[in-house]
Amino acid sequence: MKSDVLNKEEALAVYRKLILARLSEEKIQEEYFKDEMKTPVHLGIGGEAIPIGVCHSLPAKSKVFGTYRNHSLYLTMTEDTDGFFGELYGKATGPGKGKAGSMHLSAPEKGIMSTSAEVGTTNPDAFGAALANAYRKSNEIVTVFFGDGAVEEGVFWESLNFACFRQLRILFVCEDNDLAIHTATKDRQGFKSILEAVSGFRCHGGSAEGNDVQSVIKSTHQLLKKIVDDPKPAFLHASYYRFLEHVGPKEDFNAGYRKRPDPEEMDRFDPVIRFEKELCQNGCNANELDAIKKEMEAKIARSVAAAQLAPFPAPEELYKDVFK
Amino acid sequence: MKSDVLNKEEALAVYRKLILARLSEEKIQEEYFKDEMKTPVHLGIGGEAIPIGVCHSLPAKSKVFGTYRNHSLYLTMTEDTDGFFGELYGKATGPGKGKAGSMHLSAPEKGIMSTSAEVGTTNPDAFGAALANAYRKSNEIVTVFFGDGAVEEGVFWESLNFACFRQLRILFVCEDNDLAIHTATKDRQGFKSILEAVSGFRCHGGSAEGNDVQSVIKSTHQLLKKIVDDPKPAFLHASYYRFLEHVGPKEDFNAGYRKRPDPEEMDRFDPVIRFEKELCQNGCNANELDAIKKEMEAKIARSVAAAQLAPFPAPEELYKDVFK
Amino acid sequence: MKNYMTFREALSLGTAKEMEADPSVFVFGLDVPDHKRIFGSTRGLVEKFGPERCFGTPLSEDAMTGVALGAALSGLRPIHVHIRVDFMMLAMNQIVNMISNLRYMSGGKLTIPLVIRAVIGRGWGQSAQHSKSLQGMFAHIPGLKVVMPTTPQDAYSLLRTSIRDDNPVVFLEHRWLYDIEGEVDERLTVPLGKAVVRKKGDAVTVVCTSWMNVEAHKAAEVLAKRDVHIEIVDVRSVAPLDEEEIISSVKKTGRCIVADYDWSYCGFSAELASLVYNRCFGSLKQPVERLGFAHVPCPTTRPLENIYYPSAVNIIRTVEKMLGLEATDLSGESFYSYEHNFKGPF
Amino acid sequence: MKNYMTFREALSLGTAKEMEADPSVFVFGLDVPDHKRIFGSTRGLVEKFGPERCFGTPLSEDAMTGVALGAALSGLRPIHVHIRVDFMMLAMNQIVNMISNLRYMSGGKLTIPLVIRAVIGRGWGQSAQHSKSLQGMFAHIPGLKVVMPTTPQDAYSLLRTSIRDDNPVVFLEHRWLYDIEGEVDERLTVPLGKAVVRKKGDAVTVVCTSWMNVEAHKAAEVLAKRDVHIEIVDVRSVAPLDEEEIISSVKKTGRCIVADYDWSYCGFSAELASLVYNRCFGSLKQPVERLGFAHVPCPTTRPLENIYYPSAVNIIRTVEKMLGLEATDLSGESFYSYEHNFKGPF
Ligand SMILES: Cc1ncc(C[n+]2csc(CCOP(=O)(O)OP(=O)(O)O)c2C)c(N)n1
Ligand SMILES: Cc1ncc(C[n+]2csc(CCOP(=O)(O)OP(=O)(O)O)c2C)c(N)n1
Ligand SMILES: [Mg+2]
Ligand SMILES: [Mg+2]
Repeated sequence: MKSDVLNKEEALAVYRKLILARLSEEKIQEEYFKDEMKTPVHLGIGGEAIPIGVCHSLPAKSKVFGTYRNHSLYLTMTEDTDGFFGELYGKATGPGKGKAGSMHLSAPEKGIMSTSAEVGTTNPDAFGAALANAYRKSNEIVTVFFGDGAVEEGVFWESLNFACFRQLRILFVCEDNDLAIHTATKDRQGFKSILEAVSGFRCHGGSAEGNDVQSVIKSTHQLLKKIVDDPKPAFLHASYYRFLEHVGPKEDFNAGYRKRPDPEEMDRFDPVIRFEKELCQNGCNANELDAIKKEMEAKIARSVAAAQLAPFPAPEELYKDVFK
Repeated sequence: MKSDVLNKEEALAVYRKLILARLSEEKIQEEYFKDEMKTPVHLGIGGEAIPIGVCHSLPAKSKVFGTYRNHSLYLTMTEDTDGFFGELYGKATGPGKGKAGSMHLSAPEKGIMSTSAEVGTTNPDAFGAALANAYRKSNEIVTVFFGDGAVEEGVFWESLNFACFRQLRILFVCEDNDLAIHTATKDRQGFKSILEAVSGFRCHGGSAEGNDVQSVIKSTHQLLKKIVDDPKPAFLHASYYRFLEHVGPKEDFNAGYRKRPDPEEMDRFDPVIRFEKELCQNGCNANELDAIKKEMEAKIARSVAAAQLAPFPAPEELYKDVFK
Repeated sequence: MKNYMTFREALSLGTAKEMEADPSVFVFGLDVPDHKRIFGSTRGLVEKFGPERCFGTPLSEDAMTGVALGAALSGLRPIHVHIRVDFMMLAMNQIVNMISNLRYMSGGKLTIPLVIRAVIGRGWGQSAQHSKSLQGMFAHIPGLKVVMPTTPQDAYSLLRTSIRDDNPVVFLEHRWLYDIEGEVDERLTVPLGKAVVRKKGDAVTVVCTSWMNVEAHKAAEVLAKRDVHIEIVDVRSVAPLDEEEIISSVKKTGRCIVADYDWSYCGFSAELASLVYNRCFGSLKQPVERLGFAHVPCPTTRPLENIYYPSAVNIIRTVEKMLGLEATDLSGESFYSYEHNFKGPF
Repeated sequence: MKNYMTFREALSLGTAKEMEADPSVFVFGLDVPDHKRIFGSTRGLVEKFGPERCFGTPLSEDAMTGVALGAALSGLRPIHVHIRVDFMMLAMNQIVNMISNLRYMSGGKLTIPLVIRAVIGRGWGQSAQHSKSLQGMFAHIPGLKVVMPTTPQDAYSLLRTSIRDDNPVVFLEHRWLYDIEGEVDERLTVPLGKAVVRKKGDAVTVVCTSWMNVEAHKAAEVLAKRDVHIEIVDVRSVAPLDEEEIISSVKKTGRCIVADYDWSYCGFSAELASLVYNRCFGSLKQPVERLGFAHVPCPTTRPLENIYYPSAVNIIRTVEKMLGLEATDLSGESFYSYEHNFKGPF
């Protein structure tokens, strides 16, 4: 298992992923209005530290499952901006050949098994993968990401019960932005906190500051250790602030359901700014970060250009990939 | 609200219901082998005290919802043995005109709204009825009965969350026989106890000895009081011993999944024997009980005879009652 | 009172009228009262009727459907809204095992006045999980009524009728129809179970559900230039079905295209085709043609999506084939397309 | 090796064979390993393969279906068993929104070798919640295969083929078929997608699913006494469908009865009828007749249940009507009936 204290090299590797995710989504914001990305986009700006911190902590070849808000997860697992933008532009070069779109990115060969636009739906699928590990006497740990809204779906509880009953090695990660579309948690939930609500089940629990990648790494690390020491499911709760509208490239602070945070709050919410500060305090210099940023910008620009030029799937693709 | 200490008259009224339920089901055991009751029967022998104790404590006109193991519930709410046996024999005189059978007894005019053979399915329906009460600013309390197995269905948690979030006046009653068909709770559940598992939700909780009708009445009474004082859902957990096979009229101790309790245990598990003992210790004499038993026997015999003679629904009934 | 309005406005208006008329009517569902108001179709309701009668829910489709049922059993008249029909798959137990059965199993004692509204069809690359229709699946289940309005008038009138109906009604609204404008006569009542001839013609009867009506009108316009006049029948009510209106049109034209907005295999399209063959046995000039979704999951990318969905072009080509006409040059025509009428992200 | 065995034994045997051949095959579901063993159809498996490969579950159909999917994605080959198809309504989200789509959405990267077995049909007054079939509903969804065996040989061979198939297969078994006995050749492979003529005849083609084959055989026996010989085609695979076998039979006889064990409206029965009309256009001597469940929820009481379900008598009467024969006296015939063959309580 990896250490939960990042050395410089690791820290920069994490930063690289954070910035790749952030800049990729900012690129989407820039390009989306041209109406060439014909797929709904659920941007994760503000929440990148959770998938990136968790996946950093996972052993290589771990399997993960996620939701439609999957860009950071896909990019951190694959670093494949070519495929990513290919899929967003609906091109044959996307991992789903354009059939998937933004909401269903997957790259099983890299461990990101499936992501779904039906809230809560990949939870039990992840437990099936965890069951498969148990079946094969493998100690690998499967991870599943889901929002605070998914916890209201019955299948979450069914899955939790099953995983706890079978004592599967699985890490639940609740990415809690206190919102389901435009509805706050308090207007949807009948329990005090999700950690308390799951505490009656036979699993480990822990929480992290979802806007602080080091906090996420630390908590993940602790929970993974608990799973190893006492094999049963572990539940990680991480809060973060969603900067943008639920779906689409814009802010929506004028919609009325929440107010715009003041600038300092914004900065505090922002996992990239936060991590940059810490990196600079801990011996990295601005040039190093800038170099990474530039590199990622260039990578993204190349991928976007390639995606724009790439062919759409041929008409006969419509009928392919239904059955093996 | 009724008192939770029974005076003699009340005690005998409760006894009457217990014995009506017990003798009705024993009658089914007697008759079933003739293959005239062409409906699966899920007998509740051993568990009668739960619906009877709870319903005794409910204010008049309360609405209840239940499961396929509904005989005691139906009989305690209606005392309608004519309809009961009519339905079991598939006759036009049944409350469902024979279309329902044993698993779907209902008598909305008497408060028993619906009972279902899909495990867990009437839970949310009951919450809809509770929502209707809230909508009409009525303080009535809706009650829903379900087994320990139903707790594993996602809809249980969705319903619990909704009821707790809306702070509906509803009484959950978990009739826990530690079995789902032939599978023990420990082979199905990932939490220590159901009361602990729901304790993270904003509801009242309590338990009762399900084979002791006075314990059920006491606990129900306490929970109803809590709902009145602090309106939110209440969860009653009551354990009991299922004497017979899951479905059908027989014992199945030789099936291998559990062993036959010794005779003293049996007696302790039996809510009728237990209540009889207490009644006799508290000033009732055997003759009084015997008279009630005789009266109920006669009532049942009359209803069975009537049901056997009653007509089947006419063929055109097949197409009726689909739409209003 | 006649008014020109959009389909979405007609839905809000119809709901408001029924909520005014009957205090037992309420509307609820995920996102129903938020600022987007289900694409604007519940606009004004929470302001007018308050949060008791217009409210959101947790993400719990199964339980919320049960809640709707329980409220209906208790004498209320719930309208439960799903922003995508796909989410109803989570509620199939309540729908198929309870809502459709309970009246029957209670020997007619229980009454279930319940409307389930759901949005169907295309959006902005909605993929396989946000794009279904499923009218055939619901209509297959006895005990459910299934309604598909196409015009603002029908959105208004059929929704009102559905709310007044004492039985469970699944009410399916195509995402793109929300923008359609038309005249709405507020006094006009449309009963369930009535199809309507939308356009008279003699060449071929095109029986349409939902959005396919729009495509058929475009096809009619193009074909009319060659003096080919198709008759368009809008089914409106998938269950119960108005056999007579459909059959009398096909008897007149002798040719039938079923243009159902759904997968064809084992769907409503099959039922319609089988019905037409049966009732017009020996009098059809040609086999019935069936147009529907390609029998694959819905792809996201536009070029595949465009051939996945049936369109005016398919109708034109099918009519030409049936009539033995050469394929006309369509390059000058402008068909409905996202590019001009509909933007993302949802 | 040929053996005489029951349908239930054939199912256990087929499962055991595949579990022996491939360690990634496992079977699970509610009550799968209890002493009743899903009406005996999973007998011997837990003893032979242990509780890792044959196990029960909590009551959580939705999650357990997801678990099956997740295991299949991970390279295992799960068989998920439901003692009643009705319970699959709780799993429709996984089935319709995930299992059927995931391969497509992943551009062919994910593979889902998964069998969902479910029991359909009548028991002992099973009512509206334990009696459905729903093959048409599943077949309507692209990405699913749907299989309905009738004979012990097919139970054995089609189950083995389904387990080996790399795609999701819904495998529907009629409750009453479990007792049917027949010869099973263990080496015989039956591919998915092949119908079979069960009985040759010239008068009318009766296309049957599942239990309707048994009813059709009885009808054939009765009709043969009057020298009327029906041809019986067992569909076996609802999706993919063997059009050729069916059509070539109807082309020969010129008459077709679709006897589908399900509701007819918008179901597989409609698809079959529409197909037959289409492919035999102009050559049918009469309209296709469709037999299926009455379009109501299933009643519990026997006299109504008996007319709810289609039977040999319905087939006989329909054949007589089609051929213009007088209705024969059936009073001397003994038809399949619960009274002699099947007892309660389940
Ligand atoms: C089963 C289902 N129900 C409803 C929706 C509509 N919907 C899409 S996203 C969403 C909110 C989900 O909130 P959460 O799980 O917290 O994730 P977040 O969007 O905040 O990341 C809803 C209700 C859906 N996609 N799937
Ligand atoms: C949704 C659903 N899944 C499975 C079944 C099959 N089944 C019938 S009863 C039962 C056990 C239920 O156990 P519990 O809820 O504890 O009730 P009990 O029978 O013990 O009263 C099961 C699994 C069903 N009827 N409905
Ligand atoms: Mg959220
Ligand atoms: Mg139990």
